[in-house]
Amino acid sequence: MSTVRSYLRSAKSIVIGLASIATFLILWEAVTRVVNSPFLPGPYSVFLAFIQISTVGDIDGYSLGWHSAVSLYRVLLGFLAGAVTGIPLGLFMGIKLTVKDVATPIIEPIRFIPPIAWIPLSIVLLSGLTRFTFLIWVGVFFPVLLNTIAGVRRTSITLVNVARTFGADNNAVLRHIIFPSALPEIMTGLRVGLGIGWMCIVAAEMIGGDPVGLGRLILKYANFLQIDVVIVGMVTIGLIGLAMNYAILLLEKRMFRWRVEVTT
Amino acid sequence: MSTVRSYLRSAKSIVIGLASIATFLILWEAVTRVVNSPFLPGPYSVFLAFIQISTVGDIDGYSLGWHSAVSLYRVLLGFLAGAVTGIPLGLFMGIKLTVKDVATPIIEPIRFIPPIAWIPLSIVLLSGLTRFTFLIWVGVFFPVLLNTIAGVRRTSITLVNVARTFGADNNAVLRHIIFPSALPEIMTGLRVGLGIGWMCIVAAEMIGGDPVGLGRLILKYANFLQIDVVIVGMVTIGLIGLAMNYAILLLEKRMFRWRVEVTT
Amino acid sequence: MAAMFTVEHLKKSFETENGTIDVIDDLSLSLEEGRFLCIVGPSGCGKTTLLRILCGLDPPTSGTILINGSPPDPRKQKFGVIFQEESLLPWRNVFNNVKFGQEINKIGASDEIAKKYINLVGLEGFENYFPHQISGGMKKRVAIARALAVDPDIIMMDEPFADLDAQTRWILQKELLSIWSQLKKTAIFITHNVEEAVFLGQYVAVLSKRPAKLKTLINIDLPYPRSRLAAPFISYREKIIDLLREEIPSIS
Amino acid sequence: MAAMFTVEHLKKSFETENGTIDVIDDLSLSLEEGRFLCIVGPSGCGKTTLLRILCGLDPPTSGTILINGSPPDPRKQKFGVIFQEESLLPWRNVFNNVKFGQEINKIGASDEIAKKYINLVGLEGFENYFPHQISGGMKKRVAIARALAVDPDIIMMDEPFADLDAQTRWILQKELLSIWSQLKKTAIFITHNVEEAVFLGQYVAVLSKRPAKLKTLINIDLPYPRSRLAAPFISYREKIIDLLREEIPSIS
Amino acid sequence: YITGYFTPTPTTIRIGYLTGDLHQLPLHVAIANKYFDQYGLTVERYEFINGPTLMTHFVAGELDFAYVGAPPAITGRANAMSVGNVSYLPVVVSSVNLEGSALVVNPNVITSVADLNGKKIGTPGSGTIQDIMLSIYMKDHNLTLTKYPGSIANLPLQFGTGEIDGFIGWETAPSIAVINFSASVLLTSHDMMPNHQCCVFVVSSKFLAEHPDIVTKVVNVHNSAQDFINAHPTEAKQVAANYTGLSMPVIDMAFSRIVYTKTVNVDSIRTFVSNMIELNVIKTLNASQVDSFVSGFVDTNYAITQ
Ligand SMILES: Nc1ncnc2c1ncn2[C@@H]1O[C@H](COP(=O)(O)OP(=O)(O)OP(=O)(O)O)[C@@H](O)[C@H]1O
Ligand SMILES: Nc1ncnc2c1ncn2[C@@H]1O[C@H](COP(=O)(O)OP(=O)(O)OP(=O)(O)O)[C@@H](O)[C@H]1O
Ligand SMILES: [Mg+2]
Ligand SMILES: [Mg+2]
Repeated sequence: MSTVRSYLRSAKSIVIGLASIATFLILWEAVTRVVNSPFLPGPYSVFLAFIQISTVGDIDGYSLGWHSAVSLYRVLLGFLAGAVTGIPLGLFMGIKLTVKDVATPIIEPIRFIPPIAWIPLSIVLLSGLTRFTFLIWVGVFFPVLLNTIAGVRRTSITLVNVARTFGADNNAVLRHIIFPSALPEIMTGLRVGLGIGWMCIVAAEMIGGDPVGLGRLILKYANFLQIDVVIVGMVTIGLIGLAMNYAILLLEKRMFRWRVEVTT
Repeated sequence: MSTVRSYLRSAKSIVIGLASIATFLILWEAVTRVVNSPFLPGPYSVFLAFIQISTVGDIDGYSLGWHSAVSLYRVLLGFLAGAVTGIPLGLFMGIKLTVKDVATPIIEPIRFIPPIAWIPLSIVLLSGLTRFTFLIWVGVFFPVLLNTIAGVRRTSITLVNVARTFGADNNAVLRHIIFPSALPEIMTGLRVGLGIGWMCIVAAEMIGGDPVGLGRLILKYANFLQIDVVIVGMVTIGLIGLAMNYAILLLEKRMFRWRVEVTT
Repeated sequence: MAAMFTVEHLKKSFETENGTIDVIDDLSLSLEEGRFLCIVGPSGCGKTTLLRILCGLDPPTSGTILINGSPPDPRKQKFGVIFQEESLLPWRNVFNNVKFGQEINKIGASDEIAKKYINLVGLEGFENYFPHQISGGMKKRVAIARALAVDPDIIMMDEPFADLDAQTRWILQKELLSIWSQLKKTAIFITHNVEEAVFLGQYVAVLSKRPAKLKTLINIDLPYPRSRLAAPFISYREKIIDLLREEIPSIS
Repeated sequence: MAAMFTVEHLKKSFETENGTIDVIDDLSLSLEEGRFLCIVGPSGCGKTTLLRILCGLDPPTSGTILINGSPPDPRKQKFGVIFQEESLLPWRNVFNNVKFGQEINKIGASDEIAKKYINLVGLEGFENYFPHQISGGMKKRVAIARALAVDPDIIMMDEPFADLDAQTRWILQKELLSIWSQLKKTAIFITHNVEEAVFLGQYVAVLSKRPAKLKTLINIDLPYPRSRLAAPFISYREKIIDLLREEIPSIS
Repeated sequence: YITGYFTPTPTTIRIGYLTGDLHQLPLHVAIANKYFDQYGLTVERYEFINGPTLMTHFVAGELDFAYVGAPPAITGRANAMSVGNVSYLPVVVSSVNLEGSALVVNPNVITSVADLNGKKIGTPGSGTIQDIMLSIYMKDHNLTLTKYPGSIANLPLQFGTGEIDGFIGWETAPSIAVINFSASVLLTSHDMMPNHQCCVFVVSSKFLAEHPDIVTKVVNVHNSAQDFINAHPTEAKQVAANYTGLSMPVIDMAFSRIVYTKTVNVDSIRTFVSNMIELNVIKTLNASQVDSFVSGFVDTNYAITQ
């Protein structure tokens, strides 16, 4: 695509994006006025709370930046753990029926268990940062795993055969054919997993400790029934997630230049 | 594959499955003995608690079957809502760049927000069963959406062209080419979404009301520090999830007979 | 109902990361209703690109294409297109692949017609096979059956017989001619086989190497059925081969 | 280092939901080192299936295949295989597709050799193009370059030239013969083009219709380079065409 | 009763309470002893996982009565008033209990109040009574310790793994820690803030205005239950054991630290409100509004105050 056209296209999508956000804010304000509940603050009071928490800090004196940094660190660790375990296991479960037979009956039931339910056990069995990592991992691992398996299944048998006739062993087939071919699904798995990882942050941060982290911020102010700050926490999580997602998307764009995509 | 061979294969995988579960139980018992904490019950005491809750019921007199039925109902509603919204929106976001541009800036940040953070707002804005449905939906929708979009992207442009030259309009292309072609990813999205939906059950059941539902059971007994019952809740969720997953897998198997799958 | 093609000053280029590549350059051509045009040209010259533009899949960079006076649009004109690459729906078996065109066309999918064309291409007994269970030539034949089963007004084929053995090829060539002559469709047929072009076409368009221009348009003035061994047939063939030879750089 | 093939009582059948389909039935064949064998047979008879078994991708249902005394195994013998279907890695550009075989082979991917074969098949300038940006014939040529670039001991090709125009085809036929005769590789070449079979092969195996048996093995006793217009050439060609005609049911 | 004429008198009332909270025993005693039936009332029970969630439902009009901690009731009321949404304000009509919390510690590490310096002490969440009480106590005694806010269910576990050196929490968590992890009680909430109000019994302002007669009945039921608990502790403990599933030793110990009383400690409530304003837990009130807020919050027509 010519640079001019792709430039216009991204300009257009930014404009559309801003317009949708504006519409969303207006709708939000309208609903707030209609419902008139102390627990449904409008965008403006959320904005004020945002300023307050970012500059002055919360009641314990932690600023929004610090909350964000701590949670980001925890989520990143869990995300990495999820990727590092989910992708290889997914590849092996995808290609080796034996691995799948062994792993499925253990993994499958586990993947439905809510992260909060893991808290007691994680307190007993783990300590410190590993607990946070574990509870985020619970959210990241399974989407990555299932999508990786799905990606492996998409692999063209012809391409595997090509590699084999050139003398590829299982390893080379995995590296040169199955992995690149499953990569789009793996990336989707990572993006979904990132979302679920962030979703698990409140569960993870329910574990006691320093009252810091965006999940803690949300819990704390939910306790005070100050929903405006709760929403500040939600929006901050949303924005950080958005930024991380965008980074992955940029990476994807570079990686998948070779794909022809369908649009109508 | 011949029926004899596929019969042998599934017999083998059942044996392997049972063996892995046995290994898992033994490991669990071993860890229990090593850690020796009153809050890490072994498989046997969990089994006893299981019998207790299923036959006698919990402290409020609700039996495990009832807890399961209520949660299952809530999860199914949320799951249906997630599928019914996620698949069509995913298809449209996949093929219509404008839809994508409008929806992305609103949807993307939302997908990182923890379900628990939605509780105050869901109480204010929704009522009754729709609250549960919404909180489960939050977990189901995004995996389904992202996987559907990924599936659309996988569609072979040649097949779309075939349909077009036969005079297909966008609708027919969607129905006859893009949807069936994206179906494997959509099914993966549904399976991932089902898992996340179940994961959200504790958050959903934090909403007040009758103390019934597997999430409530877990919360209740976590408060009493009776971890064996917490684990009964976790295992029950795992087993129900497993059964639902298995049903989807059977469906997949029927649907994707046409695929050649890679194994090594 | 057949159709009339007019192509005027057609240009097509693609933007790639390696710059712009011109594929078709100022190609003009017209074809009356019910005629059979074969297109030959060196590999990579732009034949497939031309076909895609003619059936409305790709827009030209400049120039116009009109079919009966309006731009190509498969929702208005009934095309029967056979692609060069594999184009079966992997999730449908042979029978349902053949029915696919009819379903889209809303002409009421008819099992009998599907069956008829499956038999025509010699695939009886394979109706329930999925694409991955049949051979390369069989896949091509399914695509041919699918295209013919919609009873198209315009037949456009991109090397439909390339994967077939000579014998099967000849049989299908004859079938194609008989369908075309009975129903007077307009046919555009891309091939690498010059003999095939001379056997089938009323006209043979010889394209230059990329960017494709119309090098020569030859009127094959021979009555059907043609004999491949007749002297005028061979002389047409040799003439076209000579024209092509001028275009193909001696690679290596 | 070339190789010697022995195929004995080979049988192959597939289990499908529609029952068992016999594809190869009691086929025996042997081929000395460094020989060039062409295989012809009706579409769907089992040629591709045979090739897949010969290069170790599929196990036979019964019978034995030995290459130099051991079963086919691409990790031990160096194959250069060209598949009938599209087989380029879509995420690699032309250049890296050609290098792919070398990388797998651990013979040290050499940019020069890759470049040499890209030029041989006439694709200089398209090194950075992705498969979806090149034409059908160009894709086939990339696959040919890739197979040759590993300097294989055994060349196995499944209709490699089917998508190419006659001129390009002739050029590549000559190149193939020259590579083969210089390095004395063993070559197995499936084609639908009988002329091509007679032009290239020391032997032409004519297969029966499915289930494939060896109908006749013809020794083409002509020196290279062969002239397509010479009388013995034409008589070999006609003989094979006649043999094939017996096998192909008059479809329709 | 003009309003009673227009609105048919309900016989079914909706009561919210917290999961497994021993403080809220009067409700369970009233149910077990069928006091509601005696007044012709049917109870719909709504269980909540914590006070704030309960209050969110309450202010949305989904409950008529609630057993809830004083601080969530205060924040709930303050927040609702701030947006002019005054239909479903919580109004205190009786006391549930006083005190009932304790600071338990690892006796190997901490034996005196001075030992608390520099230790990690868990609390059941920022802004809970216990958290606030600990802050005040720290300030008054010039202590510096690291507060580890968590959730009540996890505190004994974290204590058990040695991650924290002690915690402050409401019963039965302290007793569980004592019995399962040989913790010792360093301070009870009685030591820290004598007679502080803990849980309160509230009615929604709308229900109060429309059905004062029923409120009277319900308060009578509640008060009878309180009397019963104080008169028959053994039977009351059995009810507690049935509805928490906890062992009798735990219940015994916890019971000894909970003061079940009908009398609302208004001073204590006033202290909470002031502290919460000071700590910014309540942003919608200022110090001068405390008295008027508290007089609206506690309805002395029903509640016995001291
Ligand atoms: N996986 C499979 N399952 C069932 N049948 C199969 C399978 N693979 C091949 N066949 C059948 O085997 C027969 C021979 O196929 P094959 O691809 O070997 O033919 P071919 O000689 O290469 O034909 P062509 O010249 O058209 O490429 C066909 O009838 C096909 O339907
Ligand atoms: N999407 C694209 N982007 C860039 N270049 C393209 C694209 N599609 C086709 N081309 C180029 O256009 C030229 C013509 O391609 P086309 O497929 O039309 O050739 P063809 O005449 O059909 O060849 P063949 O006989 O080998 O099928 C080729 O050089 C190819 O690289
Ligand atoms: Mg082409
Ligand atoms: Mg074949």
